Amino acid sequence: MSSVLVLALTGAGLTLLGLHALIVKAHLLRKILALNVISSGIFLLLAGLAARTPGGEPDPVPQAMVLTGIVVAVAATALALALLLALRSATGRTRLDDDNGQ
Amino acid sequence: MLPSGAVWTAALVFTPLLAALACFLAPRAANWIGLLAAGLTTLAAATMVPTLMTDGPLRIAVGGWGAPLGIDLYADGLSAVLLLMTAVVGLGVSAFAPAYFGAHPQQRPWFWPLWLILWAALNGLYLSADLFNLYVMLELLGLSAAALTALSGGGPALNAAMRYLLVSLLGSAAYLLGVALLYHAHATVDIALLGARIEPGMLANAALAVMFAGLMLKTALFPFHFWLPPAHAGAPAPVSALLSALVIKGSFYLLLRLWLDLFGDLSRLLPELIGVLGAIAVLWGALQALQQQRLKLMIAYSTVAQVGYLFLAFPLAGGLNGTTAWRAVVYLALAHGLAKAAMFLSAGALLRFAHHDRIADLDRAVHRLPLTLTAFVLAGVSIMGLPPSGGFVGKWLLLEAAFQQDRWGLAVVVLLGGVLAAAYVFKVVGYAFTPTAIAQEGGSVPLSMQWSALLLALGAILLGFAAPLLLPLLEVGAPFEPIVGMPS
Amino acid sequence: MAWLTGLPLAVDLVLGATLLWLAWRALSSPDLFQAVALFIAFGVILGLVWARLDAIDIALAEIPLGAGVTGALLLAALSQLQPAEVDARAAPSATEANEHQAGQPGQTAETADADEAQHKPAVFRALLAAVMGLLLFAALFSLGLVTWQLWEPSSGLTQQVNTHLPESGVEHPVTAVLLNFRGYDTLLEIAVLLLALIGVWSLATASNLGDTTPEPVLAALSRLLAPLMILVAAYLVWVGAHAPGGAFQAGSVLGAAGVLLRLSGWRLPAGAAGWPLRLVLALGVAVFAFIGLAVIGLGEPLLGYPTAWAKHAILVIELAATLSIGAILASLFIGGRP
Amino acid sequence: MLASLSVVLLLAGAAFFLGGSVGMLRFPDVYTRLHALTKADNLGLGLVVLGLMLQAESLAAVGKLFVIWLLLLAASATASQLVASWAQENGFAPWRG
Repeated sequence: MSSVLVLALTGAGLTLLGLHALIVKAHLLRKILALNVISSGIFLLLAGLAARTPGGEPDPVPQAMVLTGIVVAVAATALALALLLALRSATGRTRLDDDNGQ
Repeated sequence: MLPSGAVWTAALVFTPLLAALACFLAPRAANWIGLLAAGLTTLAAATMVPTLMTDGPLRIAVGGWGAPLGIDLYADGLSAVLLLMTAVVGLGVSAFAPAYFGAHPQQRPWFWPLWLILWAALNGLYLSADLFNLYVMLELLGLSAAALTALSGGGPALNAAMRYLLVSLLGSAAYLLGVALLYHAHATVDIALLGARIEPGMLANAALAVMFAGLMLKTALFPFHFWLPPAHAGAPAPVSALLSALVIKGSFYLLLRLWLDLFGDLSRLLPELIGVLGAIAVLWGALQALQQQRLKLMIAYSTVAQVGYLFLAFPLAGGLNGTTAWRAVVYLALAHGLAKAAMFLSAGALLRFAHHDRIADLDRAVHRLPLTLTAFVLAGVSIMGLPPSGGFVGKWLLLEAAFQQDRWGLAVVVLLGGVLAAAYVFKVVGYAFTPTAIAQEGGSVPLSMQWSALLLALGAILLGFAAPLLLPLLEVGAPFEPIVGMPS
Repeated sequence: MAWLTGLPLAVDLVLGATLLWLAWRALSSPDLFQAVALFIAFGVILGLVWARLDAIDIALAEIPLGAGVTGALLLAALSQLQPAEVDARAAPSATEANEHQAGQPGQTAETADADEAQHKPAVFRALLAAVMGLLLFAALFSLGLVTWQLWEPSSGLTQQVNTHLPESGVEHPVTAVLLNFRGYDTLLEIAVLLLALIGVWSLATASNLGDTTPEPVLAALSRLLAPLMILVAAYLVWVGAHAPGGAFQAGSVLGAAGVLLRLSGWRLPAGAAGWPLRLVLALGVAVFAFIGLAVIGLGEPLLGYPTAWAKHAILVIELAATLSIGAILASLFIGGRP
Repeated sequence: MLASLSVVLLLAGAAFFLGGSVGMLRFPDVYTRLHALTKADNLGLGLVVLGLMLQAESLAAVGKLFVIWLLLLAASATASQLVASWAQENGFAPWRG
């Protein structure tokens, strides 16, 4: 049992690692990677804890939720990458422009 | 015979969703399909009102399973008024869009499916009682909103859309983390069941922290507002109207629901903190709006300020007559939706006329576009909170709650925010009466664009008279009463 | 599988540490190509972790979707961005090198991130980094503590799912949750995929992939693999009713087949690139919604298939969804409008 | 008997994988590294698959394992061919002593 806890805690670590990179890294491709790491960490937490059922058969509901989440993450990544390419062809930049009013 | 609750709830989500598919399949007929869908969705929202008033709040088990195994839909007065506001604004923007995109034909075939999916997501959000289903709705909402922001292309819009997308994804990820914690603690994601099972403790606090952080980011509460002005100002006018009037209300509604049904008793400190942030947002957003040279940026900063008002209810809710504060901010949210949509649509009409939105160069626009300027001023009246507008009713209720609890600081913020709003609205009106040195040649503006803005602005005013009708509707299912204290 | 659960703690520690190390390297390695390659490796290891957690369904989706499709999308985007990144590698002062150093406050401030460093003094930056590090550690600590607190056996909704499994029309619990108990989520999830494609098409004007002549060996392999992959996809849909598998796993295999065919030089016939393609793309949501709404006419609730033909309804929905998901994923990879 | 033969085969396969990985890390250029990867790993994979076949519960499982082996052979051969021809086109000279 406790060995699966290790993986759930890994999920927590991945989430924070991704959050750090999302804030610190400027390149947009890196930010997109960071968001994917964040969601992977949350999925690991969500479905990892599903393995703590007493019977040994994991809870199918969080597993189905993670499947949904993976598909949503792929969709979001595809849209973000397309936006990045459009931004790059319009402005030549691959990072966000910070000086628009704020 | 009126259709049953099951039918109109299904219609509210599936009419726009299927119409989006139809627009995708037949892009040439997109205008007609979109308008038809807007009409039908508004009709579904309207039929919901009598059903709710007679039968009370509605709970539907999708697939017949029922929570916690299945997903439940739930509609009470709070969902109903927001669904109605979405329908009215949606209808207005849909009426504005064909003429607007007539001048941008390459954007039109994409606007319709994206907007209709956004509408389906909003309706689904207001109807859902299931935290994970709400996550999917949030993602549907965020992705469609970001894609719409990028619609006009060009560096600034794409930059704003990219930032918006990243913020939106981070916000929903934080929300999902909270859902994961709550599910594993209480074996359900149904809001009502969770409300009965949740207990104060570290886990509830952690879920509250991540979910509120994520949703406040999405709602653009100060200091998380940094992404909003470029996104709302850079998008095409009808999209700006949707983003400012509708999209941020979606995440605000979810915040409100979570607070009312799950987290309300957990913290004494957090509501005060949220109230302070709201107050800063009201004043800072209005001051920024006052300094803007561009009309659309000014309206966007005004949204930052108006979002601040919505959060002033949190510190008041726990005190004497606290439910009045909730009623007040919901009313403000409705009024802001109608008025802000009208303002952005007016700005769109002005842009079409003058090909720019520099406030200082409006050059007697009031003589050339009287309808549009009337719309702008009427919307401004509601934003300022002058009688008899919807904004006035909201602010009046908010002041009433503040006075009853002797929260003079909050009352001063409410009044000062109104004065500042008057300043930036009249700045625009002033320039619209002033001739500039070089007279401008304006293009013609289709009447459908002007009238849709004017009707929405009139709606914001009429909302002030509609209080006797809307406030009872809002009470259906007693959304603001504490669940524990309900008489059995 | 009994011996798997008996595996020592060490395996999980190694897997967890590998995941953290791969994620950290993917987010900090100076070369973007390397970062993407490491991220794909991260996805594959994550797939192993899912298998380790007895989440075979997720593993079957994670590897083709999380590692495969996401990796392919990242690589395709990177090849478009490439010219600038090559420059960056040649000149250390350019974008990527800066970005690398921005994450390491210990390095000299002069060469650090150009956007940030020139506005703010080094002390301020160090302070900011310290505060952020502290906050992140506090967050990690509390999240870890909460996870620890949750660590007591709990069956969640397992009982409820098992009780109602016979009424669901399928025998595999995850498929029952996805297609029946929480089918509403799944319907909207396919809509999210379609929405992403509409968004991508609204941004792009031309096809993103260049029309280079394909490698003959790749072309030969693709022609060999594509029919096999279609067969595998069909098998996955069918097997999903009683074992791990289903529309999303099958759809991602189908999408990969589309990507391979495209890479080997195959093009959609001109007549099929218009509304026939769009029809296939929209089919999943349309069929799912149609069946979900049609049952209301029979007096059932929304998306409530009568038990008698739930099995068939789910199979039809899954087939339509598989076709759409495959087509959407392949179109997302290709990028531009056909 | 079968079980111990299977273990021997699995260990031998793992040894080849290890050798291939060391080769990939230590060999001087892209072409020799490809050699290490494809040759040693394909053989290692063959041994692992053979070892697993001995433990399989049914004939169908044996068939599936065999198909997996064939597919991976084809995929790794194609991938290494693509990498090598890309390297050649982009002027990566082979290592000469």
